[in-house]
Amino acid sequence: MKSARRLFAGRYDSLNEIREFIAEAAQEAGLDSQGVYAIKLAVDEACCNIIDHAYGGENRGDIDCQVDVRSDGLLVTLIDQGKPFDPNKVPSPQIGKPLKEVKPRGVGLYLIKKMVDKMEYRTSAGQGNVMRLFKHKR
Amino acid sequence: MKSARRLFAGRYDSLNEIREFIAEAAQEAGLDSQGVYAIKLAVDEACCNIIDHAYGGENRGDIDCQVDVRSDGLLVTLIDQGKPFDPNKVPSPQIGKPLKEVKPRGVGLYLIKKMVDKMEYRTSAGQGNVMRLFKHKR
Amino acid sequence: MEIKHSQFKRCDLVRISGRLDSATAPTLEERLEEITEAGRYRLVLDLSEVDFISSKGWWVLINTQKKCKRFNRGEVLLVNVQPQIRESLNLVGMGKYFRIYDDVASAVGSF
Amino acid sequence: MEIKHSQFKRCDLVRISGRLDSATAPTLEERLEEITEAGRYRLVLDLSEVDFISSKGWWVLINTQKKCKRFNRGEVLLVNVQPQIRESLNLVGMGKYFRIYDDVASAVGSF
Ligand SMILES: Nc1ncnc2c1ncn2[C@@H]1O[C@H](COP(=O)(O)OP(=O)(O)O)[C@@H](O)[C@H]1O
Ligand SMILES: Nc1ncnc2c1ncn2[C@@H]1O[C@H](COP(=O)(O)OP(=O)(O)O)[C@@H](O)[C@H]1O
Repeated sequence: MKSARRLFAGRYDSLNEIREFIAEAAQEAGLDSQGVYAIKLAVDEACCNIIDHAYGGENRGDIDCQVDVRSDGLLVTLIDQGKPFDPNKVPSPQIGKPLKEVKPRGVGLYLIKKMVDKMEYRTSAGQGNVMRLFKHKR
Repeated sequence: MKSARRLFAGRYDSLNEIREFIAEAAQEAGLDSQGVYAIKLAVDEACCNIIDHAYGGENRGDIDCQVDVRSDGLLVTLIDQGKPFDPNKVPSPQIGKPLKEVKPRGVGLYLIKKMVDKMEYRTSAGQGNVMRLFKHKR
Repeated sequence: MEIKHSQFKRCDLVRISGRLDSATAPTLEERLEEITEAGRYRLVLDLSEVDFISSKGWWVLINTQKKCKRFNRGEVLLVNVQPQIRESLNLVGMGKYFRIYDDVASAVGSF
Repeated sequence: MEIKHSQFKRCDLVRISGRLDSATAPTLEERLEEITEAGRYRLVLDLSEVDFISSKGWWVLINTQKKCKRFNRGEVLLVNVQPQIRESLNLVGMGKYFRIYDDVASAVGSF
């Protein structure tokens, strides 16, 4: 079972490389094209949140990205050294508002949860903030 | 050097078959795609004239079509048993008229002459009307 | 020959495929007459998939163009005329009766 | 990401290709602002060649849609949104903010 780990600079320019890194592992894990897109989108949104919220901007820290190809799917682990948060305290976005009232924020975390089969987040003094995303093979 | 001869019913439905018969020989004669299109168009217009003018309508007689693949191009011979005419007495179409004044006829023979390198027409009591069209290979 | 017709807000799109010769020209003529008789004179004819047009085919297009341009009520625009077809059209001086576009969207967007 | 813009009589066509993420969204935003600031609010966005859109990309489209629909002065129409992208859009309830067409000509023709 293959694992790989790479460190990416915490900036938007890295997102494409990160998605390619993820896509390759996802294919190896046997995900279909919908599955590959889903995990790419989830990881993109998660990394974007790390840059925007954990680090509070571009170029303030790295994103440590690990992929584990399992027999039943792909596990992605993202680690940052920025500000921690509590995903359970983030309110769900209000879906179905009239266009005029839509505010351009607040769907990232919701999308992540919808795109993967399992999302875990924990933070520890030694390790930093760790988000684990698992996408099942179909 | 390949030759082939086929008899087609003098009706519009035959035109597509005739063009295919010509195209095959034209390719064999080494004409490029422009040349193939040109000889197809010339033969189509000539056969259409045979139906419309020599026979005065569809299903009144056959079109005898012969192809001769030569080393320098393709020779097509079309024979009909209808009313003869004198191509030299057909006036050239007036090109460049304003749209309003354009009458929908009179370019067929002109197109034929422009599309091929040589056009000959003769008529004899025994043989019928014979049109020979030659398209040079480039 | 196949003919597909879509009616848009300000024009009609007719996508033609196959060959346009003495055998098929009457069918096209009928379809175009249906459109102009409904009072619609702004037509985009997509010829990308047309691989042969004889003079009988051109006459249908030219008669339609005359009808559409009358009283300045419209125009026939052609899209994607294959080079050999365009050449034969120009040879008999009929190219200048049509504006030719490279893509359907620009032609539709011009009305 | 590549962006091509054509201005038609009654609408503007913007063909986008590549990925629309946090890195490229600002570039698209700028181009669309140029168009709306010129007073043109009827936009057709051809997304056939777009293979990835993250929420940052959607926000650009949604903000543009808001701006265009204001005072009933226009609308953003999308063309050919790839199924996976469409799915993610529907998932967050944003699909309903856009009319999606299958081909550019129909979208342009609807204005
Ligand atoms: N990785 C993270 N680190 C710190 N805070 C985060 C992180 N991800 C999300 N958040 C917090 O959760 C909120 C909701 O995030 P999200 O749903 O992605 O929407 P948005 O990023 O558009 O605000 C953010 O505004 C932020 O406060
Ligand atoms: N094969 C033919 N047999 C008899 N008459 C012909 C033939 N081809 C042409 N003609 C005569 O020459 C005229 C011009 O022909 P053409 O240039 O093809 O235009 P159109 O067929 O549209 O009249 C015809 O109207 C007809 O009188």
